[in-house]
This record gives sequence, structure tokens and C-alpha cells, in this order.
Amino acid sequence: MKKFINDPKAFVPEMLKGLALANPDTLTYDPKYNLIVRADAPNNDKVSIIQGSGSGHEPAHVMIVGKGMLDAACPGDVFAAPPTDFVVEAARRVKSDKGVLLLVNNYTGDKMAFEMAEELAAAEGIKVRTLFIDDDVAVKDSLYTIGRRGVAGNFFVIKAVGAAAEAGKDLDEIVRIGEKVNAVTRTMGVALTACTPPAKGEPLFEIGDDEIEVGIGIHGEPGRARQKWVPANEIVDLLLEPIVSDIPYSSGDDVALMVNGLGGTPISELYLLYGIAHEKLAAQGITPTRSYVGEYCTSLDMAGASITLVKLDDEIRELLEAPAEIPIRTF
Amino acid sequence: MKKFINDPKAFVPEMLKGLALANPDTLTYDPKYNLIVRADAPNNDKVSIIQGSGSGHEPAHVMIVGKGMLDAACPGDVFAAPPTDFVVEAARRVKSDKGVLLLVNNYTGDKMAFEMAEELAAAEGIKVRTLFIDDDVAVKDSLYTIGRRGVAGNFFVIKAVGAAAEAGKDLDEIVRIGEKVNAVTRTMGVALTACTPPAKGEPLFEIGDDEIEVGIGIHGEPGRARQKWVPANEIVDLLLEPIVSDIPYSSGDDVALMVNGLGGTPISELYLLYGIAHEKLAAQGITPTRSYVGEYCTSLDMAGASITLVKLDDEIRELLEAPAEIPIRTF
Amino acid sequence: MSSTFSQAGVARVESVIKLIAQTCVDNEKYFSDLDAVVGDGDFGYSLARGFENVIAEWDEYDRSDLSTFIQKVATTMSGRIGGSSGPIWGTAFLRAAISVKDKNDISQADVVAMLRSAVEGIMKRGGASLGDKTLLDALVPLTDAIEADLDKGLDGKAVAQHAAEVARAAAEETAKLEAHRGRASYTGERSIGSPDPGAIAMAVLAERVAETW
Amino acid sequence: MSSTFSQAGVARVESVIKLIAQTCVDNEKYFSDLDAVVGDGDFGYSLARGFENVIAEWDEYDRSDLSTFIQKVATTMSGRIGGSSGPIWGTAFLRAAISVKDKNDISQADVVAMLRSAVEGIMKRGGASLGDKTLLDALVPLTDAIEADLDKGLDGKAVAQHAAEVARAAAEETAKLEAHRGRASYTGERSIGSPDPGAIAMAVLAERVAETW
Ligand SMILES: Nc1ncnc2c1ncn2[C@@H]1O[C@H](COP(=O)(O)OP(=O)(O)O)[C@@H](O)[C@H]1O
Ligand SMILES: Nc1ncnc2c1ncn2[C@@H]1O[C@H](COP(=O)(O)OP(=O)(O)O)[C@@H](O)[C@H]1O
Ligand SMILES: [Mg+2]
Ligand SMILES: [Mg+2]
Ligand SMILES: [Mg+2]
Ligand SMILES: [Mg+2]
Repeated sequence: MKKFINDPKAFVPEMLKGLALANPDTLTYDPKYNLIVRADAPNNDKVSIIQGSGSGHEPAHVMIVGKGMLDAACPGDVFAAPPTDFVVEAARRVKSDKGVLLLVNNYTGDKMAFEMAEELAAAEGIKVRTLFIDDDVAVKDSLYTIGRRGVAGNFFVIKAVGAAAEAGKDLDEIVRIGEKVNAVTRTMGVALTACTPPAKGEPLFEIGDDEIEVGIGIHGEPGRARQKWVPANEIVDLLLEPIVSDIPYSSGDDVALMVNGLGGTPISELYLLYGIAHEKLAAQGITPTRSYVGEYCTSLDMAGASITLVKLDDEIRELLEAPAEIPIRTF
Repeated sequence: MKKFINDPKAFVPEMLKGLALANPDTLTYDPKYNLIVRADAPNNDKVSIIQGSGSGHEPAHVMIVGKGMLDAACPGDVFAAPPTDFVVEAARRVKSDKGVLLLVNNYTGDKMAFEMAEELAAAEGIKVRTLFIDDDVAVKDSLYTIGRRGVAGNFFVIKAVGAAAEAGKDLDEIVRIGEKVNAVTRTMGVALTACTPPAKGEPLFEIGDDEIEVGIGIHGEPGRARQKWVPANEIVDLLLEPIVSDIPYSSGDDVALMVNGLGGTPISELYLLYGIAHEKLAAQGITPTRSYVGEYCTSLDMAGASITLVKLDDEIRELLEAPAEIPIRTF
Repeated sequence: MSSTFSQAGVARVESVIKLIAQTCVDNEKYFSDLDAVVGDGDFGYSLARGFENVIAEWDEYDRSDLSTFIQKVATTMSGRIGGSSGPIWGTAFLRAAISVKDKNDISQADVVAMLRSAVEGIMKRGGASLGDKTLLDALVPLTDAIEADLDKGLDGKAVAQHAAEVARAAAEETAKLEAHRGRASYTGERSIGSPDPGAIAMAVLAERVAETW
Repeated sequence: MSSTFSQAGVARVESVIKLIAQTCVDNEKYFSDLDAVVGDGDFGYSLARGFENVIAEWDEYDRSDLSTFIQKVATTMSGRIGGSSGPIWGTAFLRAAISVKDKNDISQADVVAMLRSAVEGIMKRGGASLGDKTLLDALVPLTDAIEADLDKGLDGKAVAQHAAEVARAAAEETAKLEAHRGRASYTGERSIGSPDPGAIAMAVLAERVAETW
């Protein structure tokens, strides 16, 4: 394993320390509970938004704490949901008269930790709601399982509820908005390589030089199926078809189109994929009117990408257009 | 080679097409000359800024065309300077009464192409100046060679002259600013893996699982020296020492500190490096008061990073703080 | 089902918990490797970090009664372990604690009740049923065997040894199952062929307990 | 140094240029592989794309006089090839063109003048000197040999053959040099041991010209 690390056990805290040092005016870092919190939180005139999940998905979620997005992020270790205590502590730090919303990607560990945390926080008198995000079409929803996973589409839910919270909307309204955005958001991912968690020290799975994993999640777990590499045009078909047919998205729809990099794929390739996906959708009468190309939710150093569609209406578009100020400043 | 591509020869045009489709209101793309141009250029009330270089360094430079940064980018093929004609055509497209500034990273091919282009553009009556960027301390400056390379530090020169141009400054003043920023900017890079140019189809060099290349450029060319992998703390020393001692930067200096990813390294590791570098500089009395962490100038899919320092004064700080609007929108 | 462990029983429960903690710390790498096959490779890491905390806080735990003591263990686990294992193991200890609330001596029936409560808590927390390829597929047969053997009047050592054999066999059997819960379930049929890490952990723990009885 | 090529000379220059173009297109992969050793592996790609354009535009070039014609070739090269090779080869053709301005017949002295002008142009454009490990290290000895052989009165075929031998030997010799110009120079001493791609290209071209004289 060749990475920029010292001790694998210190990987997450050292990253968080760097993040805090780079953003001294806007963020605070609590090493005891792994928390990244807006320096100006809590604000009793707005609902506070918290997202928790395993680490290894950066910039999600620690690097999108800021005005118009999250009030706090409570990351666990790499690919592990945060301990319940950490979530409860995050809720305490940003508790507001208007309430606290916990955003959670739908995974077994995260679901359990946040359900327990919600109970404990409520028991302390904190007004709190939880919202699960499950945009991944690679997993078929069924009563028999925990259901679809939350992946890169969570960005849109966070952006929308973050903007609504900044606008002073109340907790019920924000939950309605979050559920609405989640309901019109779908994602599908593909991996070219496996990722290497620092504590493991080697790639999570072996994959041939001419193979790809289709229907990958964001934790380096294997996907639904392995197949031979195909050119970018065909890869876009593999990703778009299950997304478009799921909701379904149909001719006349306005959409936001995201091409998200999983960590090891350069942005040049992501724009190449974007162009292909944009044209294929346009050919079906589905018009991408907002574009997102880059890394939003990654799996450490995995080479790969996911495509996300969001069906837009005026309400969602306005929330996505609202300004936000987060550490990922490119200028 | 596993990448998201169709035909290697179409890699650059397909990427540029995607970029244009993702930014229909702000950018135009000319496939004949590989040009990405601001939709609202030229503006006779401001100097136009053009950066050209090989492709493969995205987001540099095609993805930083926009208000407050570049008016046009004229990329060549992967790692190849653009042909002279393309540069001249870019100058024609954005020629302004206030003049045109060509920004060039100091490499043999680019230098020659832009010198020829400047002559040709001037012959057509275009008011034009050229500014070479050479921030890479891995290459010792000497009369005997072409001198230091231009690498990730070019971001700061572009940002500063972009802001000055937006403020209506004239060409001489902008050249003065660009030269001043270049003179206080130094960079050093390290690679963990080699990159794979699409047309080549295999990594440019072989490197062991426990080896790193120190003093790497941005074209996948081997660095100054190869050595065994060392932990992040020591890698930061390897990069910082030659930078700090070069100008030198000294106790009492305010600096901008950039940790730039080379394409295959996740942002979590970049923040980890940032934290270490920040503390090591602070311990020497050098204070990072502006931070830049992410991908600014890459080498395709190479895993690696570079560190850049800029000595700040009020003038430079103000130019770096000025707003800019570029395709890399993260919210 | 007549004899009580009384104070000796309380001491025994304490020492079994400590043994579990130490065994999980010792098997960190083995448990993580099992999880890397179709999961994300952090099962051993999570358990080890949690039980390290239990061991570190061991001497300071409130021992006013057994229930309170086990509850403290539960809080350390669910409060400090991430991933699925924090909530699952935390809930298991919490439910076990509640089932012996206010008791100062522990009967054989209490031991079975603690195990049953743990199983119910896990099922409630994670929504898994038997056959979903989780640690329940070893823990439930183990509990059944203990209950039956105690009814038969076998002595402690014999009960523990048989329980270990049953847990091991059941854990190995999970290799034939398709995962329906947890991260492994996303790979669908590809999860068949390797045993569930949680179930194997149950077998390892039962074996350690039997060895040292 | 007395005979002129006259119109035959003009035709010969044209056919040599076409042969150079075709040879570079044919050797794309070979030239790129040479450049991958300490450079960035695009030398063959750049030359091939440029000379493909020359061949494509061949029939439409303005042939009012030889100088104008060569200037058109130069414009295609420097206008359409990226990397270092566009400016270097473009400048070489441009300077050669200028050195025969307004001439309608070509003497042996003119051929030498064209080569010398090309060399000077390359040196001016890229700042390289002899021994810097560039194509100059083959092109200059080749030019010297041609000048000397023409002075001696050797016939065209003999001159071409000797020039090819000189160029090949000089190109192979560049393996001993440390690069001081171009991308290869950044690797410092690590550039020693492999020949310069541009110099090898000169040898290959000279050999093709000699073969077909
Ligand atoms: N819903 C569930 N109910 C009970 N046990 C579960 C459940 N999900 C997972 N497990 C158990 O947890 C083990 C994995 O734990 P861990 O690696 O910590 O979880 P993850 O990394 O998936 O969050 C599995 O082997 C299984 O025995
Ligand atoms: N400054 C220079 N002057 C003359 N020739 C040069 C110079 N720099 C490079 N070359 C020649 O160009 C060749 C490399 O060309 P090319 O691969 O197109 O350049 P690059 O990829 O470095 O821009 C070298 O082998 C060398 O012969
Ligand atoms: Mg996990
Ligand atoms: Mg090149
Ligand atoms: Mg796991
Ligand atoms: Mg080259």
C-alpha cells in the first residue's frame, strides 16, 4: 500500500486536523468525537443539518460543512458508521430551537447507529428527525433486505435541505423537501479498480486488467456483477439504462446530471463521460439543465464513476441554485 | 489500460465537448482549434488572459476559464504543447483593445510555440505579451538548460492576473503582477505511481510497490530521484525543505499553502498532508493564512501530490481573495 | 434448572465478558479478513477498538449490581464502536442487562434469559431473521443447546463444550447461505461460499469460553 | 560546388520532402517508443500527425517558387504539430525556405545553405547547442559531411550514402550524452544510456533518402 499516511489508525483524525487547519475561521474540530462543526453553529433561527457516515467518501461529508450545506458532520472510521455517542454529541453541539435533522445514507450500520442516537437525543429534549437517503438503483428495493443504499445522490438532498434551512424553513417542511428530493434522485456506479482502506493495507478485491465492477456501492464492496471493460459510450449505457427506467425519467423531463468520480479517476475522464451521458439523455428528450462533474462522494482511491439524475421542478432547482460556502474552494 | 475512453485520439475533443455541454451559458468550444473560450469574451475594457499547455492537467486549464480567471484556454494533445496556429487563433478570438496576455508554463515545446505565436499575433496587430511561469524547485535553474518548469503554482499567477484584468488594470501592470507572483511562488512534487497517457496505453514508467519518485513534473516524466516510500511526515519534509530554502521563505512570512493532487490521490490524503505541512511551517514561524487543498494541476491518473508556497503581501492577498466563476462548481 | 450461580454466578458472568473482550482484541486481523471477502474488511477492527475500550474502562465500571455492570459494557460498545457491530453488540449487552435487572444472584434460567434477550434485541435492532447469514445463525443454535443441556442437568463444563461445538458447526454452515442483511447482502448470490464473519466470531468466542471453563 | 540542380534540383527537393513526410508517418510507433524512455512518449505521434497534414495538403501547396513551397510545408508543421517538434521542425523548414528565397534553380551550395539555415533556426528557436542531446547532434555532422563530400565532387548517391552513415553513427553516439534540452533534461543523469529520439529520427530519414536516391 502506497499512500500519504502515517499510522493507519490516525488516518481519519489527521485528515480532520488538516481540514480544520485549512479552515480556521469557518470550522471547528472536536478530536474526541471526530466532529467537524460550523464555527457559527448553532443558530436558533435555523434548523441544524447533520450528516454522518463512514469516512473515505471525502469530500462527503466533512468537507461540505458550511453555510447553505451542513452544520456538522460526524464521520466514523473509514467505511464504518460513527458510534452512537458521536452522533448524539453532534446533535448536542448544534441543537437549535428550530430542530435538528440527521441525514443518513441507508446502510445497516448507519441506520442502527442513527436510530439509537435519535432516541437518545430526543430523550435529552433535543427536537430531532432522521432522514434516510437511498438513491442507488444497483440494489433492488425489497422488504426482505435493508433496501437501496445511499450513494452520491445524497449531495442533492444535502444541498436542498441545507438551502431550505438557511432560508429559515421549519423542520417538517425541511423533511418534506428532503424526502421529495430523495424520491426523484437515482444513482448507479461502476468501478475500474478496488480501493485500499488504510487499516487493511491492500485492495478490498482483486480485479483483472480488463474487468470492471458494475453496480458498485461507495465502500469498496464488490458490485452486482463483473464484466469485461467496454468503451466509455457503452459504460454510459450500462449506468444510464437502470437509472432512467427506475423512476422512470421520461421525455420532457428537466434533470440535474451528475458524473461523480470515485477517487482515482481524473476529472478529464469524468467530463468525457458527462458529454456522452448528456447527449444520450438529450436524445431521449431528457434535458440536463444543471450539471455536476467532479468528486462528490468517493471510495478512497477507487478508480470509477457514478451517474446521478435528479428530476427538477422549480422548487428543487431554486434550492440547488442557492449559494453555499464550503471548504472545497477552488479559487 | 482501464479508463473511461472511446478512441484515444478523441480523448481531448470528447473531454472538451463534455465541458462545453456542462457549461452552455458560460463557455464556447471550438473543435477546430481545441479552444475553450468565455462566452462573453472579448471585452475591450479588460485585458484578455489566455493559458495554453498540453492536456492531461485538468482542471488546468480548460476548466478554469471564466470570470476572474482565464478568457480562453488553448490545450494541445495530452502532454503536448498546442500547435502555434491554435495559440494564434485563441489570441484572435479574445483580442481586446487593452491587450492579450499569454500565460505559459516554462517547457521547451510550450515556450517555442508561444514565442512563435506571439510574433505572428503581433504581426496581425494584436497587442500581446507573454509571461512564463517557472515555480518548480525540483529543476535547478541554470543558463545551461531551459530552466525551472511551470507546475501547480501557475494557479496563483492565473488567479492574480485574472483578478487584475477583471479590475480593468492595463497590460503592463498585469505583466508586473504576474511576474511578481511567479517570483514568490515555489512548488515541489512527488509521485507514488506513473500515469498512463491514453495514446500510449501503458504507464510511462515502472515503479515498485514501495518506491516513490521525488521531484516529479506534471507530464508523467520521471522525477529527479527515486527512493523508498516513507510516511507522510517525512514526505512533507522532502517537499518542504527544497521549497522553503529556495527563495527562501523565512520566519515572519505569511504564505498561501497549496497541497495539489496529481489525479489519482484522494482528497482525504491531501488534507492529511496539508495538516502536516501547515504545522511544520508554523513551527518555523511561516504562517499559512490561505489554504488550497485539492486538484489544481494534475498528471492524468498519477497518484501523487505537490506542495506550493506563495509569499503573501497585501496586494497578492487581495487578488487571491477576489471572486471568480469557473466551471468547477462544487455546489 | 434448580441450582443458582448466586454470587459465584455473577463472578462467572464477569469473567466470561472479559474473556470475550480479550478474544475479540486478539482476533482483530482474522475477523477483518473474513469481512473482506464480501464485506468491507472492518469487522475485526471495529470489535477490537470497542473491546479495547471495555478493557480500559473495566476497573471503573459501576458494579452496584450485575445489570448495571453489563449496561456499562453495552454503553461502551454502542457508544464507541462504529459500523454495524457497535449497535448490534451494544444492543445485545443492553438487552442482556435489562433481563437480569435488580437480580443479585444469577440462576441457570437467568443465563438462558440473557442470551434470548440479546437475540431478540439484535433482531429488533437490525431486522434480521434466522437464515439471513448473520451472527444470529450461530448465536441462536448456541442458545438452544445451552438451554437443552441445562435442562438435562449437564455440568457447566459439558454445557460449554457442547455449545462451542454447536456454534462452530452452525457458523460453518452459513457459508451456504446468501446474505440478506448487512453490507454482504449487496453482492447478492456472490455472498454464497464464504461463512459470515459474525457467526464465525460467535464460534470462536464459544470455543474460548469452553476451553477456560 | 559548381553544378546546379536547376529545375531537376527543385523536383529533387520536393521528392525528398515527401519522402521525409512519409517516413515519419511510417515510424510513428518507433519514434514514440524512443521518446517514452526518458521523455513523454509523444514524439512519433506529433511528427506523424504533422506530416499527415503535409501529405494531405501536398497537392494544394503554392508552388510559385521553391521557397514559397517549402514555406507552406513549414506553416503546416508549426501550425499543426504540438509539443516541441512543431516549432522545431516548422522553424527548420521556414529557415530553409528563406535561404533559397527567389531562386528558381538550386545549386549544391544552396542545398548546404538550406541545411545550415535549418540548423541555425533550430538553435535559435530552442536554444540548444551541439552536445545537448538533440536532433542537432545528428543533423550537424550530416550537414558537415554533405558539404565536404560535395566539395570533393562526389556524386549525389555517394553523398547521400555517406551522409546516412555519418548521421547513424552520430545518432547512436547521443546515448552517451546527458540531455540539456527538452523534457529529457529534467531527469538529469538518468537520460544517459539511451539515444535521443530526434537524432535517431535524423538517421532514419537520411537512410531512407540514401536508399531511394
Ligand atoms: N442486520 C443485522 N443483524 C444482525 N447482524 C448483522 C446485521 N448486519 C450485519 N450483521 C453482522 O455484522 C457483521 C459485520 O459487522 P461489521 O463489519 O462491523 O459491519 P459493516 O462493516 O457492514 O457495517 C456481519 O458478519 C453479520 O454477522
Ligand atoms: N531545445 C531543443 N532544441 C532542439 N531540439 C530539441 C529541443 N528540445 C527537444 N528537442 C528534440 O525534440 C525531441 C522531442 O520532441 P517531442 O517529443 O515532440 O518534444 P516534447 O514532448 O518534449 O515536447 C527530442 O528528442 C530532441 O531531439
Ligand atoms: Mg464497515
Ligand atoms: Mg510532449
Ligand atoms: Mg464490515
Ligand atoms: Mg515528447
